[in-house]
Amino acid sequence: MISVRIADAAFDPYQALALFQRGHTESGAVASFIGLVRNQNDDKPVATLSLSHYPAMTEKKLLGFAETANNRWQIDRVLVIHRVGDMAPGDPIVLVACASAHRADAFAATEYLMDKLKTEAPFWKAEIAPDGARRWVDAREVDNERATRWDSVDK
Amino acid sequence: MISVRIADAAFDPYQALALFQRGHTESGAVASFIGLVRNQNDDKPVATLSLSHYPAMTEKKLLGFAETANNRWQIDRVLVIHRVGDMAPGDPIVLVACASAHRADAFAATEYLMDKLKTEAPFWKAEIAPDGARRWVDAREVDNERATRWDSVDK
Amino acid sequence: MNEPTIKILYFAWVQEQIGTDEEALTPPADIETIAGLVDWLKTQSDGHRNALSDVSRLRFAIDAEFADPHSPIAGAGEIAIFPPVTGGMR
Amino acid sequence: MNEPTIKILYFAWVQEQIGTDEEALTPPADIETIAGLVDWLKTQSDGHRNALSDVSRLRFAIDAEFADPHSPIAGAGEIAIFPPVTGGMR
Repeated sequence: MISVRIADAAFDPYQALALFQRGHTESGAVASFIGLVRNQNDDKPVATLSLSHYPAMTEKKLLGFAETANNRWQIDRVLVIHRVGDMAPGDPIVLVACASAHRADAFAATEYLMDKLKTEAPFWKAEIAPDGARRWVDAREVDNERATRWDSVDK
Repeated sequence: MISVRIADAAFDPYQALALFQRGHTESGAVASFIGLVRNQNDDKPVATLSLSHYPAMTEKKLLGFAETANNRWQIDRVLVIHRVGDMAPGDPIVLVACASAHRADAFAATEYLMDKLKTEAPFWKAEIAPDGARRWVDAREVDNERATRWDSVDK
Repeated sequence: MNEPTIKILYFAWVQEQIGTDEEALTPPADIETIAGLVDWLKTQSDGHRNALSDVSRLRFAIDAEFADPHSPIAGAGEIAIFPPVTGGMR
Repeated sequence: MNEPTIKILYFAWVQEQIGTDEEALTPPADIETIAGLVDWLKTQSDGHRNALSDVSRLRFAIDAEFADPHSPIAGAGEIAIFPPVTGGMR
């Protein structure tokens, strides 16, 4: 089962994780990643994180990543929730969870999805400082390098 | 901050995860693993999982693993909760969570801790079938092999 | 001859600098690739020229699939131009 | 000469087969290692002999640190004998 959601308002990742696993006693291993807005980035304070996206493309890409993960690893269920819009420090940005009978598969699929969300999903972050200054976040080369380790998976 | 707990009664891993992160806006990346009792193992149905341990050694080992993880990777906080006693299918057995400014460190430390819990913490599982038959779970060679990838970390 | 109209989408700072999130344009028939389209778009306004001046800082999608400067645009209904993506988490 | 009393702990099926979780014993002074201790323990009862018959299936700890059959037991206050551990998750 694959579940992908773009959230345009705050979501509770802990509750989402509880619901994700409720009633599923066949897969005992649940790896997950929760990303939250940090109060600073590169030593600059952040008051608001504003996330825009390309709606027609986002959901399609996220579904594609989840399907690839589902085919590559032994996983029973995948959940991806990604926020868009304006967020404050501490607000959840992203939740990825993979349930499997085997922890190694659950971990690998979760890491794969996080790398893909970072490098191949059409999201853009702008940080707004406490003084109102707005700054578009730059992509980092290290993320692209990290994502290349999945090249054989994506083929 | 390192927090390690042996739970002799049911715990809520989702709530524990929410509390773990509450108020911490400096570390935006939280990797976690939740293990739950499966309703079968090796195609045999499981009614109860009974987990015993060596109390004087368990907490000491868990703290040691968490400290090693904390030294090896850039992580801000580590949480380990491991159940002992009798559990039903679906009940949480273990929660490991690592918070970091960087997702790669959070993932690596969480996987390290899960491998160590599996191979070097004095826990023993017995499965009780619906007909009452009791069976001690055997250790698996694959887990020991998997754990050897951390040998350089443990040195 | 009727050249087709293409919907062009802009995101993030490309959108801010051009001043619109979307426009419907009819590029000349001799434009065959994304790179050609970008060169033509730069003639549309100062905002376009500024936003699109450095193609190495831009990424593209044709009908919601990633494309590159050499990708042919024939048959495209929707072309998006944007900076490298920055979702997920560090 | 007073040989020291050692607390011996058993876990999991070792505990079940021996029929106790803990006993305080005074091994002879010429026993120097875990392996020697196990051989001596096997003479204590049928349960001990059965549980401890295959040393390759056993693991050990001295004062709550993992040990192996060759580890010296001099000075040990507490020795634990148990099967390979099976915590965590598959």
